[in-house]
Amino acid sequence: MLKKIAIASGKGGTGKTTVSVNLYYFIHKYWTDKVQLLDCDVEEPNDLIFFPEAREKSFNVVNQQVPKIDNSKCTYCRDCVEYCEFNAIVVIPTVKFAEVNASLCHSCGACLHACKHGAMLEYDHKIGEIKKFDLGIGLGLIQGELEIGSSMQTMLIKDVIKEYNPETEIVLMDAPPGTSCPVVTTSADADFILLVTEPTPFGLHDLQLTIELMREIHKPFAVIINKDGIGDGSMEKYLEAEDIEIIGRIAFSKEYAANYATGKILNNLDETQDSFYRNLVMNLKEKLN
Amino acid sequence: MKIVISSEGAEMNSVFDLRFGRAAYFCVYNEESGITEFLKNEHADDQGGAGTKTSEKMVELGVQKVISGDFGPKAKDILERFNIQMVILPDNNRTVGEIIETLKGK
Amino acid sequence: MARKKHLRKIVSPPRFKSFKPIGVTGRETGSVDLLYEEYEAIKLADYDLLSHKEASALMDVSRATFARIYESARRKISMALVEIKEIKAVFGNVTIDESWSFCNNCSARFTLNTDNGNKRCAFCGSVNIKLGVNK
Amino acid sequence: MKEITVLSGKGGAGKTSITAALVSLSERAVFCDSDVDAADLHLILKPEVKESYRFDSGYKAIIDSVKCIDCNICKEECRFDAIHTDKGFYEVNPFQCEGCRLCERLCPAEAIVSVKNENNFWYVSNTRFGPLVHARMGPGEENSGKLVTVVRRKAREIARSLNYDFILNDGPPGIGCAAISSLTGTSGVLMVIEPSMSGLHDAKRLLDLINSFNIKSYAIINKHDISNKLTDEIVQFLKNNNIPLLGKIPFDTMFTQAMIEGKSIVELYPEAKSSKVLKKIWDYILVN
Repeated sequence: MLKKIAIASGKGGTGKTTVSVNLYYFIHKYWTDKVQLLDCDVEEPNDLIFFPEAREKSFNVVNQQVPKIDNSKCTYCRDCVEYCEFNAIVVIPTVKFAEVNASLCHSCGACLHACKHGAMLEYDHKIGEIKKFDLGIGLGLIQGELEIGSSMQTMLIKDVIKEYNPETEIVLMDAPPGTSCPVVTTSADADFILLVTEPTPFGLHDLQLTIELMREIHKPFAVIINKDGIGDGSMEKYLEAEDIEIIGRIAFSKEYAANYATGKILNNLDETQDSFYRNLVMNLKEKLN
Repeated sequence: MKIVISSEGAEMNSVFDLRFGRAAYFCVYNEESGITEFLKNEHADDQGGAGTKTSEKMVELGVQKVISGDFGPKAKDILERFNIQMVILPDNNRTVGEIIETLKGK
Repeated sequence: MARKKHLRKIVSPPRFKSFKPIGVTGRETGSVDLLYEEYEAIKLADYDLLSHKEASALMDVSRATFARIYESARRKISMALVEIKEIKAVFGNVTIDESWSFCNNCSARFTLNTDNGNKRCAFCGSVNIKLGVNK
Repeated sequence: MKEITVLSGKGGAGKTSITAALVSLSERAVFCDSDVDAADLHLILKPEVKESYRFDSGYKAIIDSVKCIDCNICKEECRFDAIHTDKGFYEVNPFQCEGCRLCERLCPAEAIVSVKNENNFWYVSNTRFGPLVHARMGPGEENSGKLVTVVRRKAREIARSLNYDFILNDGPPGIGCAAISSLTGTSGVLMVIEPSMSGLHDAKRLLDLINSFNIKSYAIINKHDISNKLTDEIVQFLKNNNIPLLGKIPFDTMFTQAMIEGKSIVELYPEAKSSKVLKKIWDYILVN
């Protein structure tokens, strides 16, 4: 049975990527080798850094449909400009100038309906790439990479999510930070969401925003406290009062941070981490079955 | 020549606005007649594409020179294509009136 | 966002926006974008008849870079002629930052304009200006 | 007037903690939290809200099921799959709606209206260090460069009316629209870089962005002792790009301690090594 788990966090730098990468490894070890990792942080995909032996398997370009104005048919009536909510169309009748700015276009198709003269055509405009990697274990990594300057994160994430291998039993989705649209897109498709947080006042504040969001989109979730031990007790108090499950705690270790920094987290696993992730995997298995 | 200066208010003693696309007002100064006119920037609060729309407006107005604090890539692209000169002034709280005085004295 | 490139000095910008083929009715033929620096390379090498060495020195790039720009310009122009495409002069993209000049007198930065002399500051009128600086 | 924005590219590099420290060192300055998606600066500055404003962002469509004639045109034409019929009637999922208003325009029964989002607020407050302008975005809202612009404009206005000549801006993570809005027209960007592979990667992307504007930048390496190898790489990267490195701050649990106390590290531990480095950095920014 296919299950999808999203790993999210409000604040950046709480360890979302670390948890995603480790979970991939340990789900493979203790649950099933039909596991796949999707890096949905398309603005800054970082998961790959932790798999130095990854081999690129395939690669495809993701396009959005962007309209183009056929100047031989355009009457410069500005109807399309009126329809476009994103200010992506420039029409200057006095100098007979009409053009679509692809980087502002959301591909909604409204201008095609607006134009009565058949002057709107559509063509492919690249918004990013999807790359698939063989990681040696499991079914591998799929990552989306947004072109710098494009604002079509959501569309690219949707495409990344569709790409998983049909044999997969567990899909792990590493979500972008924050609580805005791209996070919703990633989480909307998940069966369960792991929220990675750190027990500091900033971490708590951003977690509260994320939880508000999870409740609005009606998704089951649990919290992983990373860097456990660095803060005070207000995180626990909040989670207890709100009756939110803490599914795991990762103790803070400077040594671990150093391994993370150089991209070597999977080479230096000790006994404590192994048992931590084994428990987490078992816990998730029970929850999702 | 028509010159536009981005401005935070609609008066000669208003401070010049460092942003172009999201400037609050534009002062249109006609060099030949010496007449100035302030226009409210309808796109200052748009969700996106303010620079593009404002540049479109400049072309429509027949402006030849725009003075502001910075120009985004999209605004620059359009202004350049219509041969509108861009001038970036350093930020030192100059008023629109002072800028026009400098232009007159040149 | 284009990566910042080494400055290419341009003496004068192209004085056209585009060349369009005529006599090809009813058919959309497309266009090629001739960059600012490509125009300059063609002008220096094929119009002013400078050697690549002299031209690259004028544009403040290495000879290899000059050769690459020049080659790309020729390819675009030949493609336009054979495939009947419009040639657009493009100021944008990588050359975008090089089109700014700086006034040593009032610290204003400004773009060049094909209609005026470009010898004076567009704001204070001083002649003490530096062309082709980074924005 | 001088306006400095603190940015990092990567989240969690310590941007807000460092901004807070600089705030507590400043005199006669206005502060601005441009990280509107996950604003945290107020947790340390403890603002007392003086004025609050509602901020309208994009449109969201709403279908009036009484007027709806089930023609299916909206569902067919919506390119964002935002219209659903699972509940037996047509409805819009607001999180998927991009606000393009096409459905509203095509609906033959005029059953669709678009309303402005009213989930976002921004505030002008007093803090123990000076005025703060900050905002709160509703969850699931689109990252908004416009809200950043509004917040920054107000900060300038306040600085001018008080005759202050310094604005300090806590910027958003990433290199998208909100980051661009937080740096245009400022006098400098202070980059906070963490010595990790992702920190360096993101700093490079951030610098590409800064370079496309005419803005001075300086850098701080935070938690420099986490990886000496990467710190060296970053130092080299900054040197190659002619960016002054203002200081290296060690990994320091005092930052968290101060955060818990709701104070900046400089306030709580003025004698700590990190605080001394930060003071030096602040002095440099003031005169450069």
